[in-house]
Amino acid sequence: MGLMAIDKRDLSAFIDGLIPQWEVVAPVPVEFKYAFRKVGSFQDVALDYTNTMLPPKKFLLPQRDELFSCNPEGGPSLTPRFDETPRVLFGVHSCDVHGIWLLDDILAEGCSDPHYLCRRSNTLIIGLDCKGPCHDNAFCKDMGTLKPAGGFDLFLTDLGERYAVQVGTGAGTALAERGGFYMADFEVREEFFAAWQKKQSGFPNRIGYDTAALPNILAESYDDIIWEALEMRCFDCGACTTVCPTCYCFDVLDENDIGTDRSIRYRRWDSCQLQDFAAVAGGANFRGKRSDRLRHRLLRKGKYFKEKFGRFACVGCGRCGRSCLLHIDVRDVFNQLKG
Amino acid sequence: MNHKYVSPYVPRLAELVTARQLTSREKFFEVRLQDGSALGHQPGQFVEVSVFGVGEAPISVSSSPTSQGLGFELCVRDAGSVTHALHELPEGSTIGIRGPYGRGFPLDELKGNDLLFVAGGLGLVPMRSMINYAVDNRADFGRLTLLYGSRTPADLLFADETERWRGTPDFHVATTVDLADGAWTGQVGPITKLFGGVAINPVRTSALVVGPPVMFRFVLKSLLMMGVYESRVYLSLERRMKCGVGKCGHCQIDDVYVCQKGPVFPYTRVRKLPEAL
Amino acid sequence: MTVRAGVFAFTSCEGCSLITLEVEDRLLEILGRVEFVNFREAIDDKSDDYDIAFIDGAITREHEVGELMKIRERAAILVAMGACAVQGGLYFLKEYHEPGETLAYVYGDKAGQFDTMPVRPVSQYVKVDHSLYGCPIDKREFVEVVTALLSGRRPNIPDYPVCNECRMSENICVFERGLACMGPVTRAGCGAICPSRHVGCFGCRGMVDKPALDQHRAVLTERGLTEEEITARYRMFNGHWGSAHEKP
Amino acid sequence: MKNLDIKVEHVTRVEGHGNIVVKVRDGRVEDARLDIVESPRFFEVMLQGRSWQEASWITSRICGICAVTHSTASLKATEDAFGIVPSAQTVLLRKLLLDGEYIQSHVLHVYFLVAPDLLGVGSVVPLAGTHIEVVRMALRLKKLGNDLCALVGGRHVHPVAMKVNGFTSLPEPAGLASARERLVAARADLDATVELFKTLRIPAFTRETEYLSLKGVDEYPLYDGDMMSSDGYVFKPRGYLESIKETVVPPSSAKHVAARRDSYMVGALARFNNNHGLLHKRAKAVADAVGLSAPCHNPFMINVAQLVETVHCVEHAAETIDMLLGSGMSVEVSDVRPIAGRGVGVVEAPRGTLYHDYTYGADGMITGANCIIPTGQNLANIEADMQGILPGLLGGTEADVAQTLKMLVRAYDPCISCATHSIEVVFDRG
Ligand SMILES: Cc1cc2nc3c(=O)[nH]c(=O)nc-3n(C[C@H](O)[C@H](O)[C@H](O)COP(=O)(O)OP(=O)(O)OC[C@H]3O[C@@H](n4cnc5c(N)ncnc54)[C@H](O)[C@@H]3O)c2cc1C
Ligand code: SF4
Ligand code: SF4
Ligand code: SF4
Repeated sequence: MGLMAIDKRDLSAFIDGLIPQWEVVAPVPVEFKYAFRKVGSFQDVALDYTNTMLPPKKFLLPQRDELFSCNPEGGPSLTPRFDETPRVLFGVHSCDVHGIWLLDDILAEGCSDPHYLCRRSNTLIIGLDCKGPCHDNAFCKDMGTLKPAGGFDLFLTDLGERYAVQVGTGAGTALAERGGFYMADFEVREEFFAAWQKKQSGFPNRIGYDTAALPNILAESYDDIIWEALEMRCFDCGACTTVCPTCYCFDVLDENDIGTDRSIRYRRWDSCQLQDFAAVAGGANFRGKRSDRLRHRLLRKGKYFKEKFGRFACVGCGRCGRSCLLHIDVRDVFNQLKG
Repeated sequence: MNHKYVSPYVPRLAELVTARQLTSREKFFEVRLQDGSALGHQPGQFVEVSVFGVGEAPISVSSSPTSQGLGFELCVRDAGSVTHALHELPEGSTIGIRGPYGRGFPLDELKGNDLLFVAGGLGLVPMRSMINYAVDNRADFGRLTLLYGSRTPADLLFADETERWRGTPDFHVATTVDLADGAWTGQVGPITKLFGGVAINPVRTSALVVGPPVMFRFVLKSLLMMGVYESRVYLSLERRMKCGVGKCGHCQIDDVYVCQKGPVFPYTRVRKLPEAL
Repeated sequence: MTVRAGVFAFTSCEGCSLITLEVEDRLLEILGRVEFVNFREAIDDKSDDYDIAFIDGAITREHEVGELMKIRERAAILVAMGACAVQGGLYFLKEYHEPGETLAYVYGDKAGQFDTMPVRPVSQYVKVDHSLYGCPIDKREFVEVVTALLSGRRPNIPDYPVCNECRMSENICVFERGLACMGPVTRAGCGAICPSRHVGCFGCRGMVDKPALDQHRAVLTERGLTEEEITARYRMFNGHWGSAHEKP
Repeated sequence: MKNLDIKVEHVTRVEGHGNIVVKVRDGRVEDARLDIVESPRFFEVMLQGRSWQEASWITSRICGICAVTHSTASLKATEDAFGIVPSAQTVLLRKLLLDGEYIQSHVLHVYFLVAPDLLGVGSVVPLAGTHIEVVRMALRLKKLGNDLCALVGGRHVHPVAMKVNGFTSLPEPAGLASARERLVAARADLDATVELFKTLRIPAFTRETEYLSLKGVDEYPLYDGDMMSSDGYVFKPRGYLESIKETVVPPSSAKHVAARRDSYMVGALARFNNNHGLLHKRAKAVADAVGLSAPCHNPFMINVAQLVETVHCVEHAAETIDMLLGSGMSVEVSDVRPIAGRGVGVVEAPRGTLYHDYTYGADGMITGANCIIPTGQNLANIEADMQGILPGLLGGTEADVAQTLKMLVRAYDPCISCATHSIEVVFDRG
């Protein structure tokens, strides 16, 4: 869709204008890091933030997601739960926009997931371009996520005095009609193009080969000793999947209310890196070896989804590598496999 | 409450019509959907069974779609929270059912073939669905053979029915146990021991295998040695499952969701999945 | 359904027993379902007829063993409650000192009149059906165990490390603050309360079933802890943790 | 009744294990004891060889009900040893935590452990049937105390955010502001409690004794100060060993503690008697309303004094929050350099004065430790009260005698689980 622009001084009014109608979520500083939180005013937003601790997926696929409640009286009767809170995710970097875009595909595919889709359809996403690599281990350029390609309504790029605004959807157009936005003229387009050129050259490549080869490299490395070597560096804590914008595996649990016998079935984030993720009642554990679990995660990131959706399930944000106490970094592993 | 979204995670309500102890660990249930509709399953498919306030577990449908009953049948081993709670429920209780899910046995491909059923332990539960389907559509299939292995004689499931199958024309049934007791006069040893005693025509035979994970490798070897075509071997694989609809990630074998593409797989597919066996 | 329950304290600070009263929001509802028939801190009545026994405290004396066994015989379900009952807890620290010197230090010339035996978790003597971990136990988890037992399911108690919960809470890892942490090997369920307040986990909930001990040691070493410091950390709450790891 | 043998095993509704033993021969009280049958736990030994960072974590586990006070005494002992003076902000936050602990502990004691006696039922459970509003009120007040502790210290039982010379992290101002609202709202519940207390019949028994507590200067003293006796002398915390003596008294139970007389009392009534002038005016009004005036020599009035202190702590907590929010909290650098030497930390726990005394090596490792807990200090006094009250009771039934003695012991709020030096005694039943 089209390219628009908004003057910087008008952004604050635009965002504050959304707050009465939407729950506005944006990056805020938490000591020396950042997190997506509900904000009360544009002032709270950290515009120049580096990659948040958790990705914004927590607002679309919350850690605890209630599926339905069960009232045993007269039935029982089951009531599905859907979260229809109108929400705006503001300030999402392009890697995280890619993450959401991938979740959109995954959760809509096959038997679609209405709990996600309901939240998603009530959520507007306003992206914001980062200006330089946020961390030493970010490899978004290699994973092709420097630039948003879908999954956003508006996407802002800093041009100094104003932002260029890519409009991704009809809902984005409607947002832009709230005022402050104007069609990009020739000058804005030139500046926008220049900014993109600058961004592209400002980000280094951190994988030593063209990632188009990644699925094949991973396929050939299935039995590589590298997986065994990683065994001794992993705790099975699942930090890596928790912080990953494209991980979505979950566990399903029942919870009872002690007073009333009512129960709630909910799901919560799970991790394929935990020891019992694939264990069954008979005692068999189909991925009992740590190295097998690690390989599974890496293959999902670099091969399986690429083959299914044409996009990697890794957006190169580098969060997993930064969260791992013994420094298992997807990018390093990708590099070593070719080495 | 008419919502524009329908959640696949919300089960349909069903009644536990009968509950009968089969062995010390397994119970047999007849289940009827509350709205009176038929489950509409294929042999080899499974359902997600809910005990509200306890949880949900994937359980194979054990009855054949051809069976005359009003509902469908399950056979459940007391193995943990949900299965234990099911065992404790009195007849008439309300449970939840989602599904049927997954891919069952490929009926069209099997038609006209001799069928060799190989079942270990609880594997007979889903296999029973297919066996009774074949018995009820006897003309569609050639020779039928069931090889069934169990831990002890006391663990043998569906003894009456096994006898009935034995009496079906051109149906050969052989059983073995790992640990015999005094009264047992039959075979003792792993299921592969039964292969020596069966006469099959490998080129006409489709082999269906369901059992515990340790069983597959040895059975496959025997089957291939007997000359059964790889393309005519079907396996039903168990995995941890939570959602049943290809989302939660637990049942994945490499990039394949067992709840979507399985639990029944042609061996030719499984062979390409390093994590499968 | 209601159940009869007893709360019994052996060698402990009785903080865990008190936590059962700290669920103020749910206490009346719990009392509607759980009839406490033996609970010295809260009630006068004493009955030997109960379905569930909650055990607070480690076993440190001969006569406690007998009492514990009697409780086990009577209760259908026995729940070990808190680090002392589950893994011997902090009191195990005394086992790193000579027994004779220990008594003499506290009781001086009267030391001869006292006796104590090695600190042991409840599971050393009787079968434990469920464990509530932590020092003290977590009140939400107490409610979870009670509700799960009432509805006939296994309580949802995590078997993954605190790190998982810690990342979920978007804590800044205390290693990044230059502190040391037992989180990578410690069972989650406390909501990573210590790291949330910028304190390294002390491992009070005991270890996950299969802790990655070598890896953890590697992290601590990489962050500059000496062997002695690492051992001190492990001893604090996990001196008697499973026979394989006794006395690190 | 000429001969009487009473053995009340495991006095219920106290924390810890205590047995009351009474022996009367020919109308003469031969023995009246409170035996502690708690297992010895050897904290003084466990502390040896552990570092200054861990001391408060370890000693918090002495007692689950007054873990905040143990942590506080421990931190003060370490700071005393290292010559550290914590910031005003740290002191305010610690005081706020103490207020929270007092509210939770006193409410628990008054409502759950004592009120059933005074209302003539076996526990708080039947009260839920007969006095549901009272129970709801008690739960609300107790939760307020708990939540205050959780806000500042991370949690009530074994707080996590307290450390030497500071706090590991600070409470959110918004959390403090909402806690303040709840404190103010709690006045209604406290007023109702006062009305309830006016209707309760408190046994009339008096025995004059010595009262020890911290001495306040410009504030009702819970956190610090010199030690004072109602007998008119004061001493420095560091010099406590010259003023009070611990003794193992075979074959009697725990270590007894005495000052200049044979026994003394610590706790709410001792603090009230010594410092009542420094109470918040609302607390003073409550004392007047329920008929508590200093000096009071009735040990059963300890519970009334606890109610008065609860009112004080609610007001004090609200004022402390005002100070914290008024000055604005800031993250402070807490520099700690261990030096060899000894330090003493004295704090008023809900049930009385608590002493922690550590000796450190230059490496910051503990080489020696001593902890004196309130219940140990009160033991001799409880027994003296038992001796004093018994002659007047002998006309009643054995059950009545036992009930009154149990009430007396409970009135002291004995936390026997923190009687670290306690031992089991085999005794003669006549
Ligand atoms: C496609 C498919 C078809 C199936 N068909 C059948 C069938 O027809 N009949 C049948 O009986 N089964 C069948 N199963 C297996 C069945 O799904 C499992 O037995 C069931 O999921 C167990 O669920 P549960 O809630 O009862 O056990 P859970 O409570 O989940 O426990 C499972 C096991 O793990 C152990 N465990 C797990 N976590 C803990 C913990 N924290 N502490 C202690 N123990 C723990 C338990 O002891 C138990 O043995 C099938 C499975 C699949 C995938
Ligand atoms: S795998 Fe790692 S680098 Fe890739 S998207 Fe997930 S967290 Fe980011
Ligand atoms: S602070 Fe501790 S528990 Fe949290 S992530 Fe770091 S190591 Fe794990
Ligand atoms: S973080 Fe560690 S020490 Fe703290 S409560 Fe949790 S398990 Fe215990």
